[in-house]
Amino acid sequence: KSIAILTPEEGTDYGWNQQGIDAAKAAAKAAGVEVVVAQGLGYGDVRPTLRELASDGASLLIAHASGYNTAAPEIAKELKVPVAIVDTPTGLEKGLVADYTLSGHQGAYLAGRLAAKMSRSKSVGIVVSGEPPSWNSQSAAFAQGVKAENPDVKVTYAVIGPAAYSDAAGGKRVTESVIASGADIIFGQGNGSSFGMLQAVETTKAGDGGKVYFIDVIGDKTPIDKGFLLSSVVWNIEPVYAAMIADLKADTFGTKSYSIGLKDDSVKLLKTAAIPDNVWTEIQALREDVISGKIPVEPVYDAAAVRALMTSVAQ
Amino acid sequence: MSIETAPSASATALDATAAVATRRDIQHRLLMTLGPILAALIIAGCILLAVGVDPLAYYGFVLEKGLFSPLGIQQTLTRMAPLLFLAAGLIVAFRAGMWNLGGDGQFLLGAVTAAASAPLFVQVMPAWLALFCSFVIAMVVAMIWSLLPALLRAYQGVNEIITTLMMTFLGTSLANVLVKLVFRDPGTTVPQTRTLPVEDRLPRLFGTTITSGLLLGLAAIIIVHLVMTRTAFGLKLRIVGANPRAAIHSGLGVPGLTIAVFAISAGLAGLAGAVDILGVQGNVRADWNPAYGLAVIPVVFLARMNGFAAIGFVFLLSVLSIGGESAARRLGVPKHFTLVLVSIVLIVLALAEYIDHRYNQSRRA
Amino acid sequence: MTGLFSEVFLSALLFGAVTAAIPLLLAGLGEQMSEKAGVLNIGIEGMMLAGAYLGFVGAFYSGSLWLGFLTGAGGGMAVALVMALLCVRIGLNQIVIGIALTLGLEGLTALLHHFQFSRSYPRLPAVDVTVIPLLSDIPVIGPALFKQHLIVYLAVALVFGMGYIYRRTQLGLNLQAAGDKPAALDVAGIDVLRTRTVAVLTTGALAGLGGAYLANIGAGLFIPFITNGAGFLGIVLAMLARGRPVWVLFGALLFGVCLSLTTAMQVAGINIPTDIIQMLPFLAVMIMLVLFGRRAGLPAALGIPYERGAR
Amino acid sequence: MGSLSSLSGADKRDIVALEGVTKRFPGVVANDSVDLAIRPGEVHVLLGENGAGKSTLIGMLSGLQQPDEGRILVDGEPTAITSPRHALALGIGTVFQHMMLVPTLTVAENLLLGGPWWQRPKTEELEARVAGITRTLGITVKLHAKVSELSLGEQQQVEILRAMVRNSRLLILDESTSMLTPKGIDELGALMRRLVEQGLAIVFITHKLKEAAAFGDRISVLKLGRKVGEIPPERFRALGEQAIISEIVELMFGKQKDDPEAAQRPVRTIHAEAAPLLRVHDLAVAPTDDAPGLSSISFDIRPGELLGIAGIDGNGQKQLAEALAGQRATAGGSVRLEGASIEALSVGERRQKGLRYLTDDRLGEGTVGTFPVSINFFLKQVGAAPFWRKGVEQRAEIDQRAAQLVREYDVRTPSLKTPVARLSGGNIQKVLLARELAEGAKVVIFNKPTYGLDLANTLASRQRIRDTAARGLAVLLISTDLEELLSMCDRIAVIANGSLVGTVENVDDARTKVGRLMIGLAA
Ligand SMILES: Nc1ncnc2c1ncn2[C@@H]1O[C@H](COP(=O)(O)OP(=O)(O)OP(=O)(O)O)[C@@H](O)[C@H]1O
Ligand SMILES: Nc1ncnc2c1ncn2[C@@H]1O[C@H](COP(=O)(O)OP(=O)(O)OP(=O)(O)O)[C@@H](O)[C@H]1O
Ligand SMILES: [Mg+2]
Ligand SMILES: [Mg+2]
Repeated sequence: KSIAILTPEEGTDYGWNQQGIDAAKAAAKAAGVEVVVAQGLGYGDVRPTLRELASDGASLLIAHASGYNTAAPEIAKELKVPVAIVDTPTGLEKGLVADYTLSGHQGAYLAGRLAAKMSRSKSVGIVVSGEPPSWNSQSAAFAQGVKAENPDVKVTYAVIGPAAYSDAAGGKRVTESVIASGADIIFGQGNGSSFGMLQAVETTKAGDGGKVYFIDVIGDKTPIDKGFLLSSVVWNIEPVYAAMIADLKADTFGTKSYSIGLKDDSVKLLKTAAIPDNVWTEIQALREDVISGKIPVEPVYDAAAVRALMTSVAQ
Repeated sequence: MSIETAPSASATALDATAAVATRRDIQHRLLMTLGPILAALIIAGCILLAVGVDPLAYYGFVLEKGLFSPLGIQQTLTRMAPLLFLAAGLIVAFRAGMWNLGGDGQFLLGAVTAAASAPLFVQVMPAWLALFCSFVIAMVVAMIWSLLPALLRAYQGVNEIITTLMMTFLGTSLANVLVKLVFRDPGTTVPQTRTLPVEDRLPRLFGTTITSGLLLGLAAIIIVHLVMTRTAFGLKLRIVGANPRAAIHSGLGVPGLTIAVFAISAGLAGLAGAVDILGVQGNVRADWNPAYGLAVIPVVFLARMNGFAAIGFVFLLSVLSIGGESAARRLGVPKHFTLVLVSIVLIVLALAEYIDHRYNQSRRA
Repeated sequence: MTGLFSEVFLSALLFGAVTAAIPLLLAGLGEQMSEKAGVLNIGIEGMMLAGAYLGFVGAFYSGSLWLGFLTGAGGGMAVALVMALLCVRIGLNQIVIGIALTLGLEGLTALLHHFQFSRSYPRLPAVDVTVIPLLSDIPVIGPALFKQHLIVYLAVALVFGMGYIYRRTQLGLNLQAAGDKPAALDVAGIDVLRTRTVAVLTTGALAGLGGAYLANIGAGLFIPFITNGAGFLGIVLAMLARGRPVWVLFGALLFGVCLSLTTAMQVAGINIPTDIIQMLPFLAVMIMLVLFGRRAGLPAALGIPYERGAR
Repeated sequence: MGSLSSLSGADKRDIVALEGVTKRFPGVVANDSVDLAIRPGEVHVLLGENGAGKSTLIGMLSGLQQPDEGRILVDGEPTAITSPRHALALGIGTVFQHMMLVPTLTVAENLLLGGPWWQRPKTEELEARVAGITRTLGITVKLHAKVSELSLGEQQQVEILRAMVRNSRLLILDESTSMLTPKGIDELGALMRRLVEQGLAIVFITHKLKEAAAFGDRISVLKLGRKVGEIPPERFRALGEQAIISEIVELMFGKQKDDPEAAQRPVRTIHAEAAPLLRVHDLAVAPTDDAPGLSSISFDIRPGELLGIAGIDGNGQKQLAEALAGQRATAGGSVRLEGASIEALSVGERRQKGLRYLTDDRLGEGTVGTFPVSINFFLKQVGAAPFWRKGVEQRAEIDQRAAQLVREYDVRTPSLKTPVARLSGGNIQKVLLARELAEGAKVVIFNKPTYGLDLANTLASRQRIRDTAARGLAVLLISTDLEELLSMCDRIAVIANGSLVGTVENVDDARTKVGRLMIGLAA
């Protein structure tokens, strides 16, 4: 019995790929099964890898990229191997296809509240390298959080460019522009390019001459932080994978969607030294409200809707 | 010094020696292809050793997973289909002296239109007809995309390297715009086109996972080879390529032929996109760009624009990319090592050809 | 909406445009020199990657950006040396080798990054800018154009330096002859292969410098595939410029400005997909070609290896 | 090793001496132990058929190639001339058979090419030097014109000038007269005389025996790479022109008495009343960047008639030929073939109607150099039966017909599959002749048909052209070689600056009349 995870990039990105791989390893260890990691597969055709992993005996294939959500279910049907895919809530099939469309929107909402509280210039920025659904929902929730905290805080939204996942220079350039437009907190989502955003934050002064802070998503970049990381919407995918393995054993695989949220800490806001304790306390209180449903946070996945939201919040 | 030709008498004799020469030639070519590949593997092996990986294990996996395992060979053959179409298109262009470097843009637009049209067509017509129509549409769209560089080259003499490169940048963006805004599947959150159901895609061969696109690709490249070498049309194109002034002098309609070359070359690139979508992928996602074109260009040169040789090299490329991916994963090398391997193979093959050429020359002297 | 476009923001956009333009400028100038001398250097993307990687390594470990530029240029030149040996000295097909070098360097730098930096993602500190007095006080333009790192001014100066070389020196004549009629250069007593080698190595150095700029100043770090096709843009720019360095500068700036325009429109909340805005520079150039397109003045012997006395 | 018999001839006075020099190329021995002595104050003429190895010899003196065997002595010292730069440093200046100027640079820049790379071109210095040289040589050059704007003759002058600017002690001219007018040739002869009087040594290669006899001091004859004879200056002076020519002819071709070039024009009768086959009226072509235009060109050619076009090269001859063939757009006027207007027709359609054009640019546009000889025969018939059926190549038909043409036209080729560029110029010319004279020809335009050909090939080509006219075809013969026109044509028109300045019947005093027209005087 083994499970396999396929990721588009190397699992060393303190982000999507690394979280997926780490979670798969942890879940496998907990369940006492082997794990095969196929990383850095890119966004092309993964059918060969899927078939090979299946033929090597993997009993669950985790296709950890939205780009794999056509290929993986097809291979599942072809070879009768269960697969887990993302960003396809409608694709469930019992025993074969499970979806784990994850969204840290609840966490992003808190991050928005945090940003609005802490912005000295009353202006924050969102920089993304692309517009996949899970990022869109976080961008939207972040903006909602900002506005909920203080409607006067300006939210600036910028996409680096098409297929700019590895455009670190673009990330830096766009982030610098957004900072120049007044933002002193950047909510950044991107793979390789997020390091360019981090670099911009580290090397550019805010309008008031002070520090610009960075809020990251999915991973925890603390090990490489130089004191500019304000927080991160950290995901923990392990419970999801653990539940999948359990469902496989219980023969309920493919009957339900998995999600992550604040409730079980599978989404949480990273506490750093840059966050004052009183602010953190307030955020923790808000967390409870979100969990209890007192503050409803709905995910918005569509890029156009997100942009529309930004335009309306920008005004 | 100058040898008189004794035509009718020696014609047959000449042919006979030619046949013998051809057999030896094939042996020689095989040697001159496999030898360099071996050398390249040794060089790449040193890099592997340097990063602490056992090269023999690596190559073992490459061969096993790319060539000798039933699964691997099926994957390899499937991967070949779009590459063959692209190579066929490049053969036409390069033989006619046109540097169509816009293959990726044409490929993507072909892919997007095929992906957009096929799922609609299958709802109203038999699957085979739907596939056929999608192929045609993909081809036509790619042809249209090449029209501007073709016209600029034919009537204004604007260098096509520039225009096709720019059209490929434009085409890549346009393909994304089409996927995101025009042909987007409303049923998914991810921007992608509607998915063609697996059962409506090109049939697979003999119960394997090999797509019948492989046969289409083989047919395309062989037809192209025969047309280019055996027909008047192919000869005209080759004249335009080898000496455009001679083509004008000989009364060939150079502008028309130029446009034809672009159309055929782009059409084949569009078909490459279509065969990949209709045979394997089923849909196109936003920002998808496998950039096959760049990898196929050197292959076509190394094959000296010979269709059969190109088939061999495309096969090699597929084995390396399928097997390399697998081997890298098993041994913990980043997948990018495959790029290094392909690069070394290309350079060593080019060097070998040079040495071979030199050797032949000095032998004749 | 007007409030969005503060002076600071506008000058940041312009600053960003310049930053994005410099690597393209250096790559384009380099490519131009190769092409002038008759070598179609498709491997320039690989040279930029080598420059980006080694430039970053040099700057990161030494703490000196200038040393980084030096190692970056050296890295580009090392790749160019391979190209010169294979394509100039022994006349292998320039397109095959160029593409092979690009693929190889993509793989190699990604590999090295994986073993070296993929856990630590080191980043460089902020760069020191050289402020040009008076000019930098001009609103908007001043801070964008005249508060740049010294290398930016040097790169722009290089444009005019190249123009001087091409029009006013024997070397310029040699380069042009090497591209247009190498045999004539040869019988005039100048070694064609040496001339072309010099041109290719210069290309490598400039491309490497462009890569180093991209990594060290543009991004402040190195990640795999960081050049993202900048080398191919450089080829397009060089071909469009028809031998004039100033046109490379204009072209590079056009691309830079279009990139910043993307950001500006988004910040202004204008809802156009980035894909469409990114098509603008290419569209502009294609339209110019359609309107004014004539035979691009590419050198007659471009891409053809030279061999003395061959026929 | 070759014979070293004339080793003792390596005189102290020799600037350069070759001893037993051998050079091999794949499949050919281009030079076979050649001995040669080159002395100051002498014009040393090198003669030999196409492919005899003359240019190869020159290549070794100019540093382009190194001998496989034997040695070269410079000032008595064995010297390996390793590069063109080295040759220039030794004072060896060469005007190559093929143009060696950069077309996109100006004349001045071309002359300056080769200076230290870091310097600014020393244009002023050059202008002063050129002024001095051109004054003594009596030529003028446009220093600041682009080379591509010059006529071939002007380019050749620039090349000679370049050799002079570099202070050459030994000046080598490889077929430098092939592009010049009779007047230009005479001037070049006078120039060479002045130069050798200044103490230079000159090596002069030509295919024209009259030039050899008129300008030379010493003659060496090469045959199949071997030196087969030499006429030293003493003997040269002792003999008259005719005697020298017949001696050369004997060396080159074996027993033969007279000057073979001096063939008399056979008297032919042309039906004056016959309707013209080709009728050109008021033809005009717009000038382009690199070519002059044509204006009000009118002439008729009747069946069997041979009309010559004389003129200094670059006065619109090529444009005229191309306009007639349909390769160049016209700006007015009419062209009628057998009374039917053909201006609107394409190149291919004109050929269909029987209009044939034999280009002067054999490798540039006449053939596809890398294609086999066989295919080049049918370059203008691609797709036509019986060689192609339903668009598919019929190898057997093509090879059979090609073999027939090879025999008929005596094309010397290793095989039908040989790339045509490997043939010598003369043999390429035979391929073109065969192609243009193929069935259906009515009007044939020959553009410089004997340019660069050796004597035997020249004579053979001329005979073909005469035969063509004799078959009742109309022939337009464009040539810069006045002798050729006078020996063949019925009438000669003179072209200058893109228009016909006069037409002369080829009778007794045609030579003077044409000559006067060419230098701008009325006939
Ligand atoms: N690259 C080559 N390889 C092999 N043989 C060649 C090559 N080039 C020329 N030849 C041989 O050279 C012979 C004569 O060619 P060459 O070009 O020297 O003629 P040429 O001396 O210039 O004559 P012409 O005055 O007619 O042009 C031919 O028989 C041909 O076989
Ligand atoms: N670079 C080369 N490669 C192969 N063969 C060559 C080369 N150069 C010359 N030859 C061969 O050497 C022989 C001599 O050629 P060369 O050009 O010296 O003749 P030539 O006497 O100058 O003829 P022409 O009167 O036509 O100029 C020819 O047979 C030719 O094929
Ligand atoms: Mg010669
Ligand atoms: Mg010749």
